[in-house]
Amino acid sequence: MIHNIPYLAAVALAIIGLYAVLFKRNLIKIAIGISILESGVNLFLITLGYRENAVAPIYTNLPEGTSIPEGMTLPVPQALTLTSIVIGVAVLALILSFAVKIYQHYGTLDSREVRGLRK
Amino acid sequence: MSEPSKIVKTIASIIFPFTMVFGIYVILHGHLTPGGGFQGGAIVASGIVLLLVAFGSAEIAKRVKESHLSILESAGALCFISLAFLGLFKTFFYNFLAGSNFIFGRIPPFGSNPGDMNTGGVLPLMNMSVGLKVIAGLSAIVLVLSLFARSRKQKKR
Amino acid sequence: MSYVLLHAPALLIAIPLFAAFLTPIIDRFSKRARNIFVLAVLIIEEILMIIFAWDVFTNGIHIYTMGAPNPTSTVPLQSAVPVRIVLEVDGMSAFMGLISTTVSLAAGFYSIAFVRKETGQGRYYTLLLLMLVGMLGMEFTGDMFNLFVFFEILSIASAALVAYRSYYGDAVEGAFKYLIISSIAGPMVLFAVALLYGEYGVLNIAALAKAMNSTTLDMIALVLLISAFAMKCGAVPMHFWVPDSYTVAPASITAMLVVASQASLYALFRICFTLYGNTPYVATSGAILILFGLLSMFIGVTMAIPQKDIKRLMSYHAISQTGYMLLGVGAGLCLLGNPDFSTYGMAAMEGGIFHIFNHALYKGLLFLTAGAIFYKTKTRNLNEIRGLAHSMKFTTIFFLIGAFSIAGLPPFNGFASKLLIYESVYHVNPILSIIAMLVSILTLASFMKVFHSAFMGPAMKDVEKGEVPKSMLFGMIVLTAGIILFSVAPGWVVNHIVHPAAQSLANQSAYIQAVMGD
Amino acid sequence: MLRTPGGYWDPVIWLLAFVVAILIVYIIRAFGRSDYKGGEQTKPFLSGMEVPNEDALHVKAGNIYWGFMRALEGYYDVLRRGHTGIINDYVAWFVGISAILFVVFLILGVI
Repeated sequence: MIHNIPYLAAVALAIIGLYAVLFKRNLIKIAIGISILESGVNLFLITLGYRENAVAPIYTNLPEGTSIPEGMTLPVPQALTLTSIVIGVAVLALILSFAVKIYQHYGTLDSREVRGLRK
Repeated sequence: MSEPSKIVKTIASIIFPFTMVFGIYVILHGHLTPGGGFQGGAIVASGIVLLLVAFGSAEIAKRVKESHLSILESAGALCFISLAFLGLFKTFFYNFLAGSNFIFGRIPPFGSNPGDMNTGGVLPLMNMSVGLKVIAGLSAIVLVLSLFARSRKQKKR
Repeated sequence: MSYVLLHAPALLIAIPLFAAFLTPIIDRFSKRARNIFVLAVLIIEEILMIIFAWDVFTNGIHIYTMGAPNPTSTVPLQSAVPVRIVLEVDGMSAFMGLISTTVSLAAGFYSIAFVRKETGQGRYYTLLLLMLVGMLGMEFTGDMFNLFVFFEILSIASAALVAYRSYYGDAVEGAFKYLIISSIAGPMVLFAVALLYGEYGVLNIAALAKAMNSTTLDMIALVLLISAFAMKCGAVPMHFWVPDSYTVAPASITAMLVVASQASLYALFRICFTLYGNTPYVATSGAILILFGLLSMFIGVTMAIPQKDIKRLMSYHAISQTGYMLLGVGAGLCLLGNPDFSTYGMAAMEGGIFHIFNHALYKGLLFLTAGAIFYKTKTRNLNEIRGLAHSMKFTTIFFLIGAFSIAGLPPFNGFASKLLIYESVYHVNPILSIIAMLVSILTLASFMKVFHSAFMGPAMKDVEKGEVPKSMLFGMIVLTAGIILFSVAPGWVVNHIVHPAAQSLANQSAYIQAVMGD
Repeated sequence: MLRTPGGYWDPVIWLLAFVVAILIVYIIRAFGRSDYKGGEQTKPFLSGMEVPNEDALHVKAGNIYWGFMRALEGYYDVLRRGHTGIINDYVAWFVGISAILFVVFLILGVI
């Protein structure tokens, strides 16, 4: 049971993020929701690569007596997570700059009023 | 918004060099320890954000131009892709420096070791170029966003 | 030559990536040099892609392993599975690559005059090239995670370009909606990739397809992948972002966005056919694609009829035409493994895939003509424009060719692909082909509305006379030439380009064998 | 020539047929009186009322297919209500469709 907690946390984070995107009307809060959703997926990826009592998969100053590679965590999910974080940073920066521009043009951040394109 | 107090400015000036050194350490040792181009670049950029908070975006924008940062960013990306192109005599992204006894060319020992800077082939070089790109890119993002907010405030007045 | 062909998959992605970051540096010295540089890169891409695609169509799948001592050594010595980053180009990938490079070439030429008066053109061309990188990457990759990475590169570059004219409030709004939608779809794709990785420990599509054993987790991953990519290709009822972002983007970018959506469509097909090709979910996913296709066709076209904004009208047609592709290929997916597949299933897939290329050509052309109208009149509202045929003769001709082609009037290429779809889908269910024909008629009706209100009638008084600049005309000529070529020789095109693509999509074992060896 | 499951399609033959049809039309036209130059009969006729100028005759885009839209008013009302333009709704549709697909696959997987 205790091993499943990270997975539950990942799903909980994803659901919180989706909740924010679905029900919060403020564009900044939507951006926060997307960020939380991404964190949930990142946590899920990291958890996939975890082994109990394992060390980081780096040879520099590896503790003596570590069995290679069984005593190490999987490096691939960590690389994937890092890539996903980088993409997340870019997306978040772009969303926030759009939000600033929208506020300049519309004078509001309410998603119900930002719909000049309807019809 | 009132001007940050003298304490903030002094502490920021003291911490800034340490942030720089730590960030550059993380970039340079990316192939040996946890970290690498993106992480180190983010640390350096956070140092620049610290200055931005302490001294205000107008002060920073006078010294660092956004256009210069974007040139730096392109240069970092170009270095990265050029390194990938240099491996093209075998395959794209081929690590042509590893094991060549040239710069970063030593073969690392298998298993636990104290760490040797002179290994990794093109990886440290790629880390550096990614670090350059991330420093420039993240700083430019923060700078532009803060200038955005400032220009709005002026319009309101 | 063989050296270039060997490295072509990597070069096709790397050259525009390199050029994208070189563009802002050249831009500092000379605007003219930058334009010539970007066009040169796009032309090189087009030529390289044609040569490479021809090789793929005749000689089969190309494999490229990044960073390996040898491009074809996919599986390392000590390992049983591919651990390196593998590019895998089969007929379908090459076909999609051909579409992407052709439309980017047209959009590149068109942009020269179209954005001449804007600021920040260096960034515009950087992002244009990055869009090409994202599309080609999505189409060439043989790796689930890189599919996600290129998907996100494509989304970010497109969103930034949609907001290019950010002095219009609605441009930023459209870009914001596009970006939120893609950044919801992105983590969902990543979640599915993580589920597959957690289960099988590999990311390579071929290795995953070989190991696939249809557990509940695989089913969840399939659901997430289908819904995310269906949303990004604009299938009804997840199409709401399409009109919003297509309308406000600069016209050249809208033409690119059509192809970007088709890259997601390609990912959808690749996942259904190759990744989940031998699971029991095939027939169900085929039925779902057909359902998406029907909804998209009908709701897309009926929403297009009352529109007053010319580009919004055309973007609803983009949704509607995507429905044809989903219908044709979905019918093929339904029949996969059936004895009927070799006759009707294959024809349905050929129709759907042929329609992808046709759609990119004529919809790209129509969006470019809409941009030409906007360039002259500074409005997209159909109520305010009329009589443009008096001064813009070439644009009128291009518009008519595009409109006849999208409506499926003989002898244009739209008719050839629609004919294949009508005939073959009729054997799945006659209702499907009746609806497809009805949608075609409604398409013609709504384009006659555009033609009547924009080009017919007395000339506008406050619009300067004359045709749009030459570079814009040349961009349209590139696409028109493609339409005419495909119209005159549909049989040759289907036999030599479309058939290998459909064949490679249906042939899952060849895709796996190319990477895994045995 | 494109072979389809039920037949074939060749644009060249179609174009030839088109040219032949145009030739026939031209021949029939040639039977007409060549000295006819138009007059009262070629003018627009509006139930005897005065014909307005060209600008007013042009039908605007908003008025084309007015009857079609009027006839399908209920259908268009439903569609218009769906297109709210709120970003939250766009995401809600995505989540809803994912849930429906999940249920569909679950049911078909059990059977």
